[in-house]
Amino acid sequence: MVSTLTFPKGGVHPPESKGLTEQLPIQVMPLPAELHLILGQHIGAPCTPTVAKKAAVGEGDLVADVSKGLGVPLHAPAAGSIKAIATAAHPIRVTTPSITLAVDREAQPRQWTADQWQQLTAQELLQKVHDAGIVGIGGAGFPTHVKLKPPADTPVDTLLLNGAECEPYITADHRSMVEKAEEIVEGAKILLKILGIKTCVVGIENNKPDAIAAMTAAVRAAGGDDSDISVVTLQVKYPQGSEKQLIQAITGRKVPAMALPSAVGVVVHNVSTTRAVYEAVALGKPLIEKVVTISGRGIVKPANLLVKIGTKVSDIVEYCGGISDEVAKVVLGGPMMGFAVSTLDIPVTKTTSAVLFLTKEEIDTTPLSSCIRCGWCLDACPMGLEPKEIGLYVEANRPENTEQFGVFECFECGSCAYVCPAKRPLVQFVRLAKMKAKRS
Amino acid sequence: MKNFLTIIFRLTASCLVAGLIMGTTFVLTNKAKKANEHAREQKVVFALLGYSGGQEIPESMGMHELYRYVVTDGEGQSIGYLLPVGEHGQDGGFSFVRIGLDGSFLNQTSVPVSEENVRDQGERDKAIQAALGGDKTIRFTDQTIVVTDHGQRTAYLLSGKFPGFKTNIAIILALDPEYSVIGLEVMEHEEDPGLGAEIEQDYFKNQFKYKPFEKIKSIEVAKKPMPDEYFAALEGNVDEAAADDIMQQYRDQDIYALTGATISSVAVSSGVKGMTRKFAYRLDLLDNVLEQQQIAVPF
Amino acid sequence: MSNDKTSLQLVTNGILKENPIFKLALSMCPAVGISTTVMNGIMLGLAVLFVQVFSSVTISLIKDFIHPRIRIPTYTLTIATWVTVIDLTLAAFFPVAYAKMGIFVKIIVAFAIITMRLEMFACKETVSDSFWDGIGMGMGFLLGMVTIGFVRELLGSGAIMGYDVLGFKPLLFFILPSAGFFVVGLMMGFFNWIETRYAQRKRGNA
Amino acid sequence: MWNVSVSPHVRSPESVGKIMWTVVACLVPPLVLSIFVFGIQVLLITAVSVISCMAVEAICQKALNKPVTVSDGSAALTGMLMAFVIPPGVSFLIPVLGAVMAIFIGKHLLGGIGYNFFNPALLGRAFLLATFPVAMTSAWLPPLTDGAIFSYLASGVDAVSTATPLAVMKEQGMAAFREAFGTPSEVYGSFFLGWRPGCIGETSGLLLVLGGLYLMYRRYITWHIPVSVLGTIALLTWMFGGETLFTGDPLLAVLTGGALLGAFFMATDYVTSPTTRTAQLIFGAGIGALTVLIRIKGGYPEGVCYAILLMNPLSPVLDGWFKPKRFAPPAGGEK
Amino acid sequence: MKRLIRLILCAALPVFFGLTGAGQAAGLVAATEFGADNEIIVQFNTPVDPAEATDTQSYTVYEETDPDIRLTVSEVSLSTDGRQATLSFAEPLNTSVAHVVTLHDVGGVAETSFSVSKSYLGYLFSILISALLINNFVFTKYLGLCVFFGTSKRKQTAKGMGVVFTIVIVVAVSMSWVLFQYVLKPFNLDYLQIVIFIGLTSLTVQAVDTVLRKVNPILFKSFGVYLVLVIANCVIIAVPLLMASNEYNYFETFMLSLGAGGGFLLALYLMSSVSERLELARVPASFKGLPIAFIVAGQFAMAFLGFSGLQLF
Repeated sequence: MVSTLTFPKGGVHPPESKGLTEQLPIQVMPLPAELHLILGQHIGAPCTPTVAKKAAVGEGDLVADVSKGLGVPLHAPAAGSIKAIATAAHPIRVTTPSITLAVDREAQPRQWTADQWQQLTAQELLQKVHDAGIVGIGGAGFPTHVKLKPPADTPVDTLLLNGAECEPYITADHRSMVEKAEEIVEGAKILLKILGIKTCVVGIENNKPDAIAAMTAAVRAAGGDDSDISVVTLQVKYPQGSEKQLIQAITGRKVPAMALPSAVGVVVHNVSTTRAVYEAVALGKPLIEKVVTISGRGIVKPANLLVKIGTKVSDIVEYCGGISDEVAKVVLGGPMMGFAVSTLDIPVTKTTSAVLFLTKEEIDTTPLSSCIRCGWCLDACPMGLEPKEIGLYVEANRPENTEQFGVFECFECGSCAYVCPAKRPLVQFVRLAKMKAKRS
Repeated sequence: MKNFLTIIFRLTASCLVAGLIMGTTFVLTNKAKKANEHAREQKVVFALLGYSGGQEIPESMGMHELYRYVVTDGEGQSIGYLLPVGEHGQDGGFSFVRIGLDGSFLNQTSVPVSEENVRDQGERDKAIQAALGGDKTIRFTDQTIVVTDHGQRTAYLLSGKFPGFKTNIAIILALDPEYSVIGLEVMEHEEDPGLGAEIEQDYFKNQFKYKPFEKIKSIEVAKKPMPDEYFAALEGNVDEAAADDIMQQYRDQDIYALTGATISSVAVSSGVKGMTRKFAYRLDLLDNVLEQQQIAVPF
Repeated sequence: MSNDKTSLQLVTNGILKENPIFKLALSMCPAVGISTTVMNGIMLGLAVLFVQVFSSVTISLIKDFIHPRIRIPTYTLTIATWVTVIDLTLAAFFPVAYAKMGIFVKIIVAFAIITMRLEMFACKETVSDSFWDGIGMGMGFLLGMVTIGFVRELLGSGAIMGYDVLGFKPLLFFILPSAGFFVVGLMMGFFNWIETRYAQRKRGNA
Repeated sequence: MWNVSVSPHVRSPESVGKIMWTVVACLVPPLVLSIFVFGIQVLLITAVSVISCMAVEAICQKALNKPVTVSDGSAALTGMLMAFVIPPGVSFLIPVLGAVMAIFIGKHLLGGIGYNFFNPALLGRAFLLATFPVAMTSAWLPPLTDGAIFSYLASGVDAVSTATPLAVMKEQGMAAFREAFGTPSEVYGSFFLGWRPGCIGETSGLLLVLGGLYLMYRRYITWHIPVSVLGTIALLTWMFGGETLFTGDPLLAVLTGGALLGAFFMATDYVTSPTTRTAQLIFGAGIGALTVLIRIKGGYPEGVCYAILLMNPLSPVLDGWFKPKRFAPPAGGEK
Repeated sequence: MKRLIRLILCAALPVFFGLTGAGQAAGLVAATEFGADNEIIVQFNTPVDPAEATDTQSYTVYEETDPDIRLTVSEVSLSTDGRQATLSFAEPLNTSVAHVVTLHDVGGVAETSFSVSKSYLGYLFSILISALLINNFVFTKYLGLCVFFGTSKRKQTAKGMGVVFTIVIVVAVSMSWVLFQYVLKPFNLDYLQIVIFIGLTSLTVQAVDTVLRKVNPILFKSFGVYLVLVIANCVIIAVPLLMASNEYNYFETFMLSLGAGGGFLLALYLMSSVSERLELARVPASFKGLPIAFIVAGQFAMAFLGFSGLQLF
């Protein structure tokens, strides 16, 4: 499957390391004893609890809702009772308000009934997406319904489904595409209807031939209506899964800095998000569980697990047979953009795509040295920035001068830091520069 | 307005005072400057002739300066020499002798100029121009000193300038009556220190010493290391007799190039070659004319 | 403004605290260009000393006569006059040394240090204070030049004041003009370092 | 406790040390050949140069209270390159002094690795050339023909000095060149293999090219700088290097002097060369043009070193002029 | 800023082209030039008779300064079309002086003389390049350092200072030339050089200041600050002194001042672009600021040694 489709500038080829979980079918993880539902799951305002302590809830019941601002409601992933509404550990924010749910493991799993979504209007479908609490599963967790309402002045003509999954290790989308291709295609049709357009392109990197085959077959099987869905093969290159790079790779259009994809007539959704949309609209099932890749050489049994939102990493570790002593770093998300955590006592959120247990051999701990101006970061940066200059300015304590290097265009893909032979933490420099430059 | 006038007045006053100070200094120092410059040149010249240090300069020695000019008039170009006339010891004044390009005598004009003023190019040019009349233009080219002892010529001193590696190199060259080199002094140069600048070192410039005219006429530069004994002799590190021996031994050799500064070495040796050859040619012509026309000169 | 400094303080101020070369970093051209020997340093230093003192005294003498609108032109005129005087004198009596210094004597006229002292000091102070200030500044320059010249002559030609002391030429590089930059830069850095060390020790004692 | 440093959590296996030592390794074959061509003292000079550079680096870092990073190989590389551009017959003191200039003044006073503007090795060479003009321009040795690599060490090198091909060409003309080395077509082969007088490192064009190609294969350097340097030298020599226009010998110009060494190993120095491709092409072309200018019109027979030194400070300028193309600037331009 | 540079260029171009016009007079000889070391090449307008043209007796050649000494023509070769003769001499020629060649009885012309010299335009150009690069006033003559170090910290400042300086120096030196040529020299007032030159510079600065203030206040705002500094720059006095001691004519003077100004601009621009990077560097504390600027300037000076001995024409 040779393909030349990719974004032209920058990018790196980190070792894929997907072999650990690539062939493992999605396993359903049994219910844990407790679930921790973080109220601020994603970008936007945190939710406000709508249930009281000790209240009994059923699977899929609303437990928290947005009171104001951008956001989506939160549902109980399983039946049980509210144990506490307090603070809990959070991967980035240290602690955060959350709901603790004592799971009733005896309760019968709820049966989700199929609906005839074709009869609903776009507006009604959109409301369903919102009510199901769907956010972008692959990335920063941007509320999906907002993305489906592009500004009136920038008409959209193409829907892109992001199946690139360019981060090493992660295979959650890959397995979803292989096993649930029909659902994804169905979801795509729902999205097309909401957007009121016909064209949809699914982009998949060519290291997932089985996913490409499954998706192509599903698209062919689902044909017959007037929608125009196609599957394209992309070259393997990181960060292909970044919105701007994917759009450029498939359509050749360039999204200007500080603009949304709709500015060039495109909306991008992750394949897993699409599947969540399908479940929400066609089955009425809110976003309460998701596929998470458990990988790395530090975990005994790597797996692609379907877990309830709020499951603690420690429970997952227990289910996967524990971790070895050699684990040096635990990362939530991919190795390029995920964040390292210091405890396993944290829950899976709607945006967690993987939990990686990396051993010393897999990570690099060489201390940083001076920039030698090799310019490799310039070659690696997909946005055409100069990370070395940003780093030098930050290091010289002048982060406020970095705006000239387009620091705000950086989406922190980590390509620069990956290639840097001086092992400079360029992403960290950029974050610092962003903070300081914003402040000034 | 009053303000303006004050400014003008005060500025003028300051300028006048300043001018006065500078003018006075100029008048006071000008003579000394010329005298010192002449003395410096004189010192080099005597050193070249072998009267260095505290050695007495014999009374009988005379120095006679020849100034060469190119004269252009309606008919073409000719060469003019301003030279002292009369017998040695008496001040016969100066005469401007013009010679055609082919060596034939054209005319002789007496130039009223004092010994003092003749050294100053401006004064000298003015005097010659006045003597020749307005239809001719003159251009000074070079000057030569003829050294005599008891009326006999003992040496010629040539000053010349030629392009070196970087800028012009100015030298004074002393020749004996047979046009063999007596000595060479580098007056000005801006060659690279450690490389071309070595032309002012004894071991380079003394190589020209004793080279006969026949050799100088076709002298070349050899790019090979200088033998140690020759180096010692040139630098004056061996006693005089031995040094003379060695110098004689190498008198028909080419000039050993300075290591790493071949261009400067070649520049000096071809400069010396050119100066000597041209001078020999010209002096023969001049002597010829002086003899034919029976112009009495103190040399 | 009047000052209560003694003549000695004025002189040491110019030599140490406000050394025109190492501290004020003015008139750097000769410090780099011709500081190849101690002798050059002394000659040019004396020339600067002369111009500085005479200009300071002159300006101080005529400070009431100078119209404020033409202050700077008057300074320039004064300096140019004294530079011409020293230039002619050196040319007449020290032709060899003068030839070595090239046009550096003449460009004393454009030295910022002299104008600066006239503007900041001489036009406000008494004649004697201006004299001592001029001496201080000139001496500061002279000593700076001698120091640099000493280092360069010793390292470059193995000699001091023209007398061969080492018997060989250690590093020809130092008599090349480009070395002037390095020597001045290194010495400045070195003096800064000593100063910080000194200040630290003082603070440590206190 | 686990490592919680910021993303990315995986790093490419390359490191500064790996790059530097690889370049050093690429310079070893020319060095070995040089030992066979000029004798064992070449190895000693190189060793002195490398060791003194590393020592000066360690001393500087200790004195400035910085971590000692001698093991990253950058000082060793500087030492190696500096040894490569000095004649094989110089005294052992010379590289030591060069090391002080290169590492202390050229690098650590300016803030250490990454902050220098001039290639330290070449700065060291320029310093040596100014300090020891005679030794640095005349201590060339004729290639050994009998393979007796200890002979110069035993007999001393003073008596056998010779001239480099470029010096002969410049000072004595093409006729003398032919007499000393043979016609250009005859010398291509021997110059390419390394049998000619010259600097320690400029002997074999073949080994230098192979080393450079290996660095390209490893993606440590790109083709831009070497190709533009050598291309410009060849083109301009062809145009102006002969007695009339368009009769110069481009191949000879590339093979002689340090052109190959400079193009592959010195001009490509990361710190002192520009980072964007366009800037690199212009940088290389500038080096080529200055090289030919100095060779034909200048005061030195060989111009690569000074050409690189002259272009080095232009790399910040070029980097400023030729920024990488941004993905897509904000609509309506920068504010 | 750009407009100013363009203005300077526009002023320089006519001078160049005006000079190129002055070629050889029409007639038998079309053009002459120095060939290799010991050759003079003569181009004829019409083919000439080989017998006449290859006879060494048909030519007399002498250096312009030595009309009495004939150079021996050892051989003359004529190109096949009969339009180009190459005169070979026994000895290499001194190409720095003009050579006068006289033809006798060639191509039906009894006698015609012409002078062969290196292109004057090339000579002017070499003065420019020399002042700009080879003898760059900052890096190889070590002048103007105070202002150089003072204004080389920011690129913007450097460009402003360099351009203002170039304009002032060209104007001031031109005026100095007129005054030197027509007042100082004829009246033996050489000793007033320093006062006159510095005075003219002050006058130019004052004039530029006044004119700019009136004509273009915006430009004045950005450049006005540098005007004061121009006067404290030794280069401004060194250039007219150099002009006086070399006895340059106006074109040469113009080129010298343009080169000096341009060289200063170049040095400032290079140093400033380096300085901006240097600010980020971890320079040892004692060396921050001026000391390191000196050391970097020293490294520049070392690199500029590469131009030493460069002879363009």
